[in-house]
Amino acid sequence: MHSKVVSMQEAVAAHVRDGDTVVIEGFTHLICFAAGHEIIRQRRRDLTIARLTPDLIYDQMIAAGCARKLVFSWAGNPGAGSLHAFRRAVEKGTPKLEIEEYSHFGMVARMSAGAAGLPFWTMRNYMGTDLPVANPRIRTVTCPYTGEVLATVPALNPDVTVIHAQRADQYGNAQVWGLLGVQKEAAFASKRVIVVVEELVDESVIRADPNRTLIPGMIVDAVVVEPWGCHPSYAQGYYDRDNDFYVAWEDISRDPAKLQEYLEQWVYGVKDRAEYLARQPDLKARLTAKDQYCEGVNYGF
Amino acid sequence: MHSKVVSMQEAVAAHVRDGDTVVIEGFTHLICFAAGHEIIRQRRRDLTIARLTPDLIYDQMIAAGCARKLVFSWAGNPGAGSLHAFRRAVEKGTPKLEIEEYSHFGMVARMSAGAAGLPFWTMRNYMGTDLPVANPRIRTVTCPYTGEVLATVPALNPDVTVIHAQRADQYGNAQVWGLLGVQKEAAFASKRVIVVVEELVDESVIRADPNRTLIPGMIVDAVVVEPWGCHPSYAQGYYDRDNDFYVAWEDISRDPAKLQEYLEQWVYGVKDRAEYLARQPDLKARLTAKDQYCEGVNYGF
Amino acid sequence: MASEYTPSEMMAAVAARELGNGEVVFVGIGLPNLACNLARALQAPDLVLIYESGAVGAVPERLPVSIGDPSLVTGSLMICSMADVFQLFLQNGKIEVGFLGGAQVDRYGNINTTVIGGYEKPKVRLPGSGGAAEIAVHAQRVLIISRLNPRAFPAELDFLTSPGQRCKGKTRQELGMPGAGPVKVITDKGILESDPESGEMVLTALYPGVTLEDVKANVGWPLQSRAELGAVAPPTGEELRLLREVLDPRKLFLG
Amino acid sequence: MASEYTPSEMMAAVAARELGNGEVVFVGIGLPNLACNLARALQAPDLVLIYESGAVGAVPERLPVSIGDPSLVTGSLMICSMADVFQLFLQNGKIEVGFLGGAQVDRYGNINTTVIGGYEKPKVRLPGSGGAAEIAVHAQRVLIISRLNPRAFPAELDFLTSPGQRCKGKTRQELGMPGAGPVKVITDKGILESDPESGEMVLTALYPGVTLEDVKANVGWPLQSRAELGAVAPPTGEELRLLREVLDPRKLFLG
Repeated sequence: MHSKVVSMQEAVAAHVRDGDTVVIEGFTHLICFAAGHEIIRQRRRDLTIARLTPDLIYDQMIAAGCARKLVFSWAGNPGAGSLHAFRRAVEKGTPKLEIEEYSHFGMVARMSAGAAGLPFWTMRNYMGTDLPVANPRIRTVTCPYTGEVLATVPALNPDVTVIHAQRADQYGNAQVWGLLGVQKEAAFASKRVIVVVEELVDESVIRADPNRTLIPGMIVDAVVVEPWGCHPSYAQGYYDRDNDFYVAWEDISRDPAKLQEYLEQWVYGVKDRAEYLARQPDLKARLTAKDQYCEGVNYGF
Repeated sequence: MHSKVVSMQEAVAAHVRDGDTVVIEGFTHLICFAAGHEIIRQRRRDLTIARLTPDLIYDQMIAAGCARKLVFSWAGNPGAGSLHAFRRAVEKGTPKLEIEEYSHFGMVARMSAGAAGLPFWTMRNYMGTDLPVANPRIRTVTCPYTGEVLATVPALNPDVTVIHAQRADQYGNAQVWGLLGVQKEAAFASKRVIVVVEELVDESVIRADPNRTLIPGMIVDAVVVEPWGCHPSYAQGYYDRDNDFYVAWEDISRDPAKLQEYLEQWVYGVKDRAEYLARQPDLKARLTAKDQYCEGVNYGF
Repeated sequence: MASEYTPSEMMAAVAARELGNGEVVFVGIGLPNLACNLARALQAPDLVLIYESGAVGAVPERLPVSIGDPSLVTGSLMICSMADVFQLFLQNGKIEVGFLGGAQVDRYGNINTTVIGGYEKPKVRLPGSGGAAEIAVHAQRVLIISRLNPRAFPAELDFLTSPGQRCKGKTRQELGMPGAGPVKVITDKGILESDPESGEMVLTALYPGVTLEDVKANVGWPLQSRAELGAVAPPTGEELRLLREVLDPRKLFLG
Repeated sequence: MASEYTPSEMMAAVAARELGNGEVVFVGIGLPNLACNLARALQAPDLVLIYESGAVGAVPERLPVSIGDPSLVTGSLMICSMADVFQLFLQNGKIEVGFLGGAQVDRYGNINTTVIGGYEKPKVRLPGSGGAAEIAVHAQRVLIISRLNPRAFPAELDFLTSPGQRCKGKTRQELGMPGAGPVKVITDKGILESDPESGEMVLTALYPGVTLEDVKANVGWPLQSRAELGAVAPPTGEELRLLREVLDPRKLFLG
């Protein structure tokens, strides 16, 4: 078996194409900003970008003109304000952006259906609300046992999904701890999968604790080693969330000129994540995680 | 919060009632024979017993007259032969036993629906087979997006489920590694849950590695500390499967008199699991697991 | 009016008092998080905090600024996938209390967190549902926390994101919703409770120093009120100490 | 007939040769397990073994006697729940090869593992489907391993547990089955392959020393055979050495 390790530049060039449906998942935890920045740098266009919480990275991709459409369930900057590029697009049409909106459970269900190879997923949800009015893809099905009418959403099957993990081997067998979000479902639902990791480890490290594996290498197309690739998001056990930057985004994104300046300086203006990090030498002192190791368990028989 | 720790005798007396639907889950791994034996000792009757693989323990419960009905997907003694008490019941009607039969995926789906609070679960399955003819509870639903006709099974919501785990705290927060089977789904689908463990640990052990927790204490009614409670099944990291006993069951179960003698000696004839173990002093030397510990991971931030 | 406590502190204290020991709460960020941790420090040490991010039994050692903060993970009882959170916990009826807020709340406790103005070209695009729609359907009871003002409590919502006691003339039972829905609205001036007959949110208690007229002037529909309005004790010294010194010393959420 | 190898050894060797390097195989216990581990030791070191118990990328250091043996866990790449095995791997189309066997196989590769006789009061109650029904639906291709005899290859099944190439006159495509179904039946006397036109299992190769009549006498329907029957090489010395010395030294499955 050959190694799947490539650079972020190579992974995005090979696997993210204009017009694709792209998912960069991670619920607060493990959001791969490095992949989003590389997609912006490579000037991908007409993407349908989907995730539960667009977060700052999709706000940047919208501002950079990568996105034709956004599929989501909560578009805010938690505890800090708005995603203003998103808001300008929806409220003023600059740039034009189509939206398709669910609740969190709806998005989770869409990915669950996609991952299970089913065309839809069933929930008890949405009765009485305007969500199915705004989004006619929210439909219903009748239970063949009870006659109850339940809500459905259609499967989401992205062209490419980016999953950031704490560690993986060179074949893409990836382990995650801390918050798991909907990453496993997104990866299994996707036609292509890019795994980005804090640390590349030997296959024996993965095999020593197989219950920690979230994504098996057999569904992975590329492995990118990108330490601190989530900043300003975080990686449990590696570095904390940069809450200051999330607060700062309120000001940056509110002003289109400032936002473009941010992109020039921190995305277009750097070659890669290594350069992005080199320009912020204080990050490691400020955000490196403290040690709090758990004990191992016995897999013997 | 008060401790939920009780003896097996107390747990079964309080939570397993005549006429109940009972699930003792565990796919090869972590099958709680200690709970099955106590149910036999307490002479429960008219139970509907459900699990994917009835295994030897349900064969014993059928022979002991506990079961009115069996819900299952594969009734054999893997690699060793038949479950002869089950076969006598089905082939000759001694004792009388109603059966309701699915495939493994169908049973997993029934528990998934029960755990998700839904009345049914959807699969692409069973087309062309006689399974829906034999079991009219296998039905269909039409996808509201594609028009595809898909198979459904109804939710299974047991009255009580027994889950064996490697360890739990006194409140029932239970951690499992190795094969996970359908235990999480069975527990969440159930009205009452008994957790049986190899080791009772402090809450801090659970909290040190929260990604290992399979069952949260909030859904658990009783915690029983029963080391070697799975024998002849196994607990990864604690003791190996007693394959010799599985082979021996072929002979024991083939002869109704031998089977009754087994029950007299090893179930009715012992007070509890401690006595069962005390009479087999060789087990520990023969089956204790070798050490093969994994490393811990960092939960710090 | 000079006061020894802020409206936010009062709201957090009132919300905390609603929580019983051992209850299972779906926690949101901001005041609900403060209320839950305040309750945990006082009458409800065994409160089980569940966050939609997948943290169960969280014991955050710092104030989480997001629902996926790493402090919710370290030392929690269980981390599970979001599919499990929404299916095994919420839809399966295991969540006893859910907190919701929103830009607009109507007389039935329906909530809008989606848009101000029309959906297609809104005046203000809000974040959307997140988990609110399904919390409103499934939590055994919902507590709404919101400051009173006429725009936030309009006669008509611009968009119905999360269902309350009546949706377009139908009861929750008619619509097949398992949870009891919003039973209380905790505001900065008093408490509204859902009337079992009409489903309307009715004023049942006023905070110290607030008049009935104060409240009515800030609600966009003809607010009903109980004949006898209850009194609500101001935050105790201990409640204030915990909120100010332990839970939100940097005043991130306590204005 | 004295032979230097047993029929089981031949079947294991033939099955192993069907597996390409890097393929993802859903492994059953017994001969399929031996075949997969033999292939892994020879031409397919990167074969990914998945067991329905939830072990992915297993590297068993001893011969597993059950599909949930602890040796399948220790050192595997991933352990997942059975819900994940059946939904994310199997139903999602990630399994390239599935192995099946059964008490009865018909001319279309339909399999019965449920009952001999009527369903309600069977003469012999067999174990049932297990995962076989869904493997037959979803694996990209299925290999059947079964010894030939007239009772095992009847004209009519007593019960259809796992679907083959035609079920009650309908094709897999008409029935909406994603996988290609049983493409080969590996027996103790020769190999049958499904005919793309008729869906029937047709004899395409004979083992050394076996005649066409030997095979036909053991099949309960008028067996078709290719005009030119292929030859099948007997197990090589290396195949036999691995099977006998490494994989099943106690002859648990190699009679």
